[in-house]
Amino acid sequence: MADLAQAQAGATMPGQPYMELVNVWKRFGEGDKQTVAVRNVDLAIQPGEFVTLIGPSGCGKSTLFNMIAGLLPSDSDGSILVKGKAQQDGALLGKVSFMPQRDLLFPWRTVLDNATLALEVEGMPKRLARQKAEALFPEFGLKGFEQHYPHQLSGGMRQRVALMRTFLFERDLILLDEPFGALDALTRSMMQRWLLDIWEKHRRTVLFITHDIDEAIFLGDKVVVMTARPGTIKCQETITLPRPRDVSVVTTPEFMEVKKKLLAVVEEESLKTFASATMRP
Amino acid sequence: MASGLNALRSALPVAAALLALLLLWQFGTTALDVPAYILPKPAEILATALGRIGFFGGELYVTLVEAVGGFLIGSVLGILLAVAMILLPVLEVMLMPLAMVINAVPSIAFVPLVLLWFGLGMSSKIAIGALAVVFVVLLNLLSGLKRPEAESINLLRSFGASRLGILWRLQLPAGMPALVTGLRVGLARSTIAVIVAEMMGAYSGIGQVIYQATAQVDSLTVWAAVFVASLGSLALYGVLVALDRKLVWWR
Amino acid sequence: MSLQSAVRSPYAAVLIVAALWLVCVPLFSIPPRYLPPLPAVIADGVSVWPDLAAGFWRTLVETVLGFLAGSLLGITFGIAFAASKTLERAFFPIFVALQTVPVIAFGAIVVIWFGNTILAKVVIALYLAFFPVAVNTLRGLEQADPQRIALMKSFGASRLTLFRKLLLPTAAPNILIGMKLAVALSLAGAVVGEWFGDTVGLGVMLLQALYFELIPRVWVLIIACGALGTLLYGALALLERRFVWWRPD
Amino acid sequence: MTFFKHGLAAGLFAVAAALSATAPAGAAEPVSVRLKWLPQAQFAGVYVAKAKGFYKDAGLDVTVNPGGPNINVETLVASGADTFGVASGTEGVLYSREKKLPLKAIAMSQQMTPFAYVAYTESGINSVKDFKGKKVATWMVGPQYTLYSVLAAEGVPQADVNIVSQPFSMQPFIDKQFDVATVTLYNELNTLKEQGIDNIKLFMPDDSGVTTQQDAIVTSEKMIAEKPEQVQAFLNATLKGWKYAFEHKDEAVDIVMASGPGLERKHQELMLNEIERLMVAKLGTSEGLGAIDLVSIGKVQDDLIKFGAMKTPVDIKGAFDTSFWAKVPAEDKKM
Repeated sequence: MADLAQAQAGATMPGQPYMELVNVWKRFGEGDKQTVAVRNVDLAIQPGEFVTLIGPSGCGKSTLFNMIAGLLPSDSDGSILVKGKAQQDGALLGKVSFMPQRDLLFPWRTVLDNATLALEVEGMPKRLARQKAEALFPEFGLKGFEQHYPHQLSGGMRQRVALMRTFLFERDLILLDEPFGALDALTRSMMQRWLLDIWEKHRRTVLFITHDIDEAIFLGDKVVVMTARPGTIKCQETITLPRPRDVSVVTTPEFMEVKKKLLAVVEEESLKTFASATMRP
Repeated sequence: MASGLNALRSALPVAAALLALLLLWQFGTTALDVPAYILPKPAEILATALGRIGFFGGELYVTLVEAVGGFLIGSVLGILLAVAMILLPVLEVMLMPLAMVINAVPSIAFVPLVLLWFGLGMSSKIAIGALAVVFVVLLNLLSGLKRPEAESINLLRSFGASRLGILWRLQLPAGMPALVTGLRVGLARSTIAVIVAEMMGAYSGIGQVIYQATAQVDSLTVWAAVFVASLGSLALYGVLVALDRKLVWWR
Repeated sequence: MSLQSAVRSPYAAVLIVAALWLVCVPLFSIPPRYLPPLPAVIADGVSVWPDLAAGFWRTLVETVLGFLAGSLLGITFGIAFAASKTLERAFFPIFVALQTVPVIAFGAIVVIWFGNTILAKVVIALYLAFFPVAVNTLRGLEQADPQRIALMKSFGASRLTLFRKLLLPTAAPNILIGMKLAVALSLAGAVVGEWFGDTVGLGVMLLQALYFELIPRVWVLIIACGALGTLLYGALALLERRFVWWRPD
Repeated sequence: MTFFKHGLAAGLFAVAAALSATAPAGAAEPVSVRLKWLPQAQFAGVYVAKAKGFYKDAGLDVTVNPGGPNINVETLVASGADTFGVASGTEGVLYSREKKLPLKAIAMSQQMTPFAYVAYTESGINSVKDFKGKKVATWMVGPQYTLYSVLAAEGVPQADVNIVSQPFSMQPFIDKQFDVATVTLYNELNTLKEQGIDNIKLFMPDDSGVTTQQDAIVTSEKMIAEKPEQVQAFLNATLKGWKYAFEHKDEAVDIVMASGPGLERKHQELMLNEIERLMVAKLGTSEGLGAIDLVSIGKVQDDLIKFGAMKTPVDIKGAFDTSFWAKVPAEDKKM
């Protein structure tokens, strides 16, 4: 799988970003009622890079994500390029491995069949898809739960099933929308480390949304901060912390320094959102 | 073993309640000397039903064939309509208000027309049975198909799933519980509609038995026929409940 | 916007159907016994207008009374079943069985027991209406989240308060679903009830139309029943929008 | 019985009475009459007697309750839910007595069999004997026994005739799905005429010597025992109503039209004419309206037993009480 990812990544020209957002806008409604959700976003994601994105709640992160996943067309003044090629409306569907905030497991499918969902949609024969998924079960800590139904699993396990579903849908770019948002702190930090292990093994390009600064720094090669609505990119911070990272990295001075800097930015943006929300008539 | 015991335990209250009701009925009618033409005693009804079991069985068979036939046709039509409306939202906008209005008309109001169109044979009963089912199934399934949130649909879209793929993998399974509810309501309705239509005009069937027995002041036969009809539709209902467990296995 | 289209579309649909009816009957020369021409139906409706209006009103009253009584009884049973598992186990299956009994078989008995008044129709409407309400009330009450119940209890809520502030609102959307089913059944009950020896009502007219083979009249009555049912359903939907504005989770 | 009298039913009837209470009727006794079908000219006498105040003059406050499918008049009268009834007819009264319903017939409205058999003129069917090998439709809710009697009287074996169940609609006959169909003279025959079908021939059971009187006026044994004067008053006024109806047909149809919703006047006029024909036939003229023909009733019972519709014969004199009819003043019943 890693070979495959590298082979695909190899198709990009050296130095060329895997995905590039150029002046991306999204407006809803018309005339007086128009609201701008996303404004003038420029962002480049290199192949194999782990990019984390933070911003105050309601800043348009999810709108941005939906556009990258191809679920929502971006406004015509900008463009989304993949390997240098502009993507028309809907062209991105099926090209990005997307994991929404909630696990969205189907209650009528077993864990195994939930994991193979994307493969089935692709048209892979069920037997083959299952074989492929079964191989990943130990790695995702789900061995022995293949035939369980989602309602029999804990929140962390459900999230891992959803992640496995995303991983099995082998695309160059993985979009993760606050995947650990609903988990408790302990489970979450375990999941973070585990995600890094997996990522390091497979080296896929990841764009990860979160509202947790620690998480963003701990996971990312690059942290992108979005502003309050209308969302745009306020700053980008490259994280140079060595990999592989473990829990101890969180207490290093380098980490603290980055965190302090980002915290200030995010705080400022959050205050803006809060103020505008409370001042609304 | 344990499950058998459990089944027994859950069946006990209803058995007790039924027995109590029957005893109250039996002894109440005896004590108050209620004549059979007003309310026969359960023992007499049972004796009448058992005494002509072949006759009642044959008539019930006709009624059940009509009810099940109508139910199946109506269900398939309802399911097809719901699927068509989900795939082609224009259809929903156009047909839904009409479906709501027709659904608001009691299906018995169509009995006169159906009898004129399809005659007195089984086909008119099947038609009225189907009519009684189709809109219940349509309305329930449609709301079930719409149950999945946009997020789940988006997830499948991001996997590159087509409209049909989304329907098959997400909306249909998610709509199953609602469909089953619709089927249950529909089955009860189709049985009753068929019996009513049989009363209004038929060659045979439980409804016709009830009608003829009423005309000939034979109240025991009326009650026995009703008793047999209820047993029959309860049996159908049981089949559907079992089917429910198969269709909605994950609950 | 959505309200506008919601209001507009039913009328549009009715107009389209009317237009199709108007055009298709002469176009395909459909025999009147299958589908009489729309003008004939309208003319027949006009010719019996006073009777039709009186019948509409009477059937409406019967339906509403039976529906209200049935809903009340259904909610009561639903609450009782939710409160006592034994009660549910004992009587729920019997109620299911009762649903399969064709009431129409008992015309004479209904009249003997309940007389020839409006009460007989109300009772039949009630009989048909109460079950869906009971089932849905039960299901709705069962949906109450144990954590929320615990929360209410931690506030020191009494059983009654718990019921009024949490359980009933939680069950409300389900109860309304049951009531929407019940309103159609009440109408059917009222119409059938009128077959047991009444002089006024849509059911009486339907019966007469059937036996005199007045096909245009049958269509007039089907349309009247449809209008009545839609009216009641619409009123209920309005009520729903007023009282259950939140979405169940 | 007692339970219903004193319990639920009594209470509900009180409500019913309160709801349907008419003007304070002085000393008039509240009673009810249950018809075998919906309001129509078939019951013109009853409606006229009420509208013209004949009942009131007789000291009765009568509520007219229509019937319907699955309403059994005999049961309602026997149970006391209704005081009087215009019940099915000879057969219905016999069945009821066999089933021990405590009721009696006190008059018979229709003096000849109201059923007849119709065939198209070009069908080649010229007599009942020609029914052999033909598809003959009749109603299987009682009238089939009349057909059996007619066939027996004409010496046609039942097995030689293809007898099928007839719907309430005449459409299959119009579509020529049946060779012969059954009509009532006062209703289906008129329906055929209204649809412009007159190339038909009629075969009347009475021509084959089969008479079954229909539309029995019944009341409970209890009424006869406890309030015979009310029974007499009701019968007198009802027959007077019929007489008046036949003498003032336009007015009678007006009264009927006002009693039921959505009736067609033309159809009701035709019906009243036919009903008159049936009621004044035979004993209806010689003896008077409502006469009870015990001889024909005896024959019907014999046939019902022969065809297996009844198991044991009932005492005809006990089932059909002629004493009240005998006491009806001649000016009320003689046309």
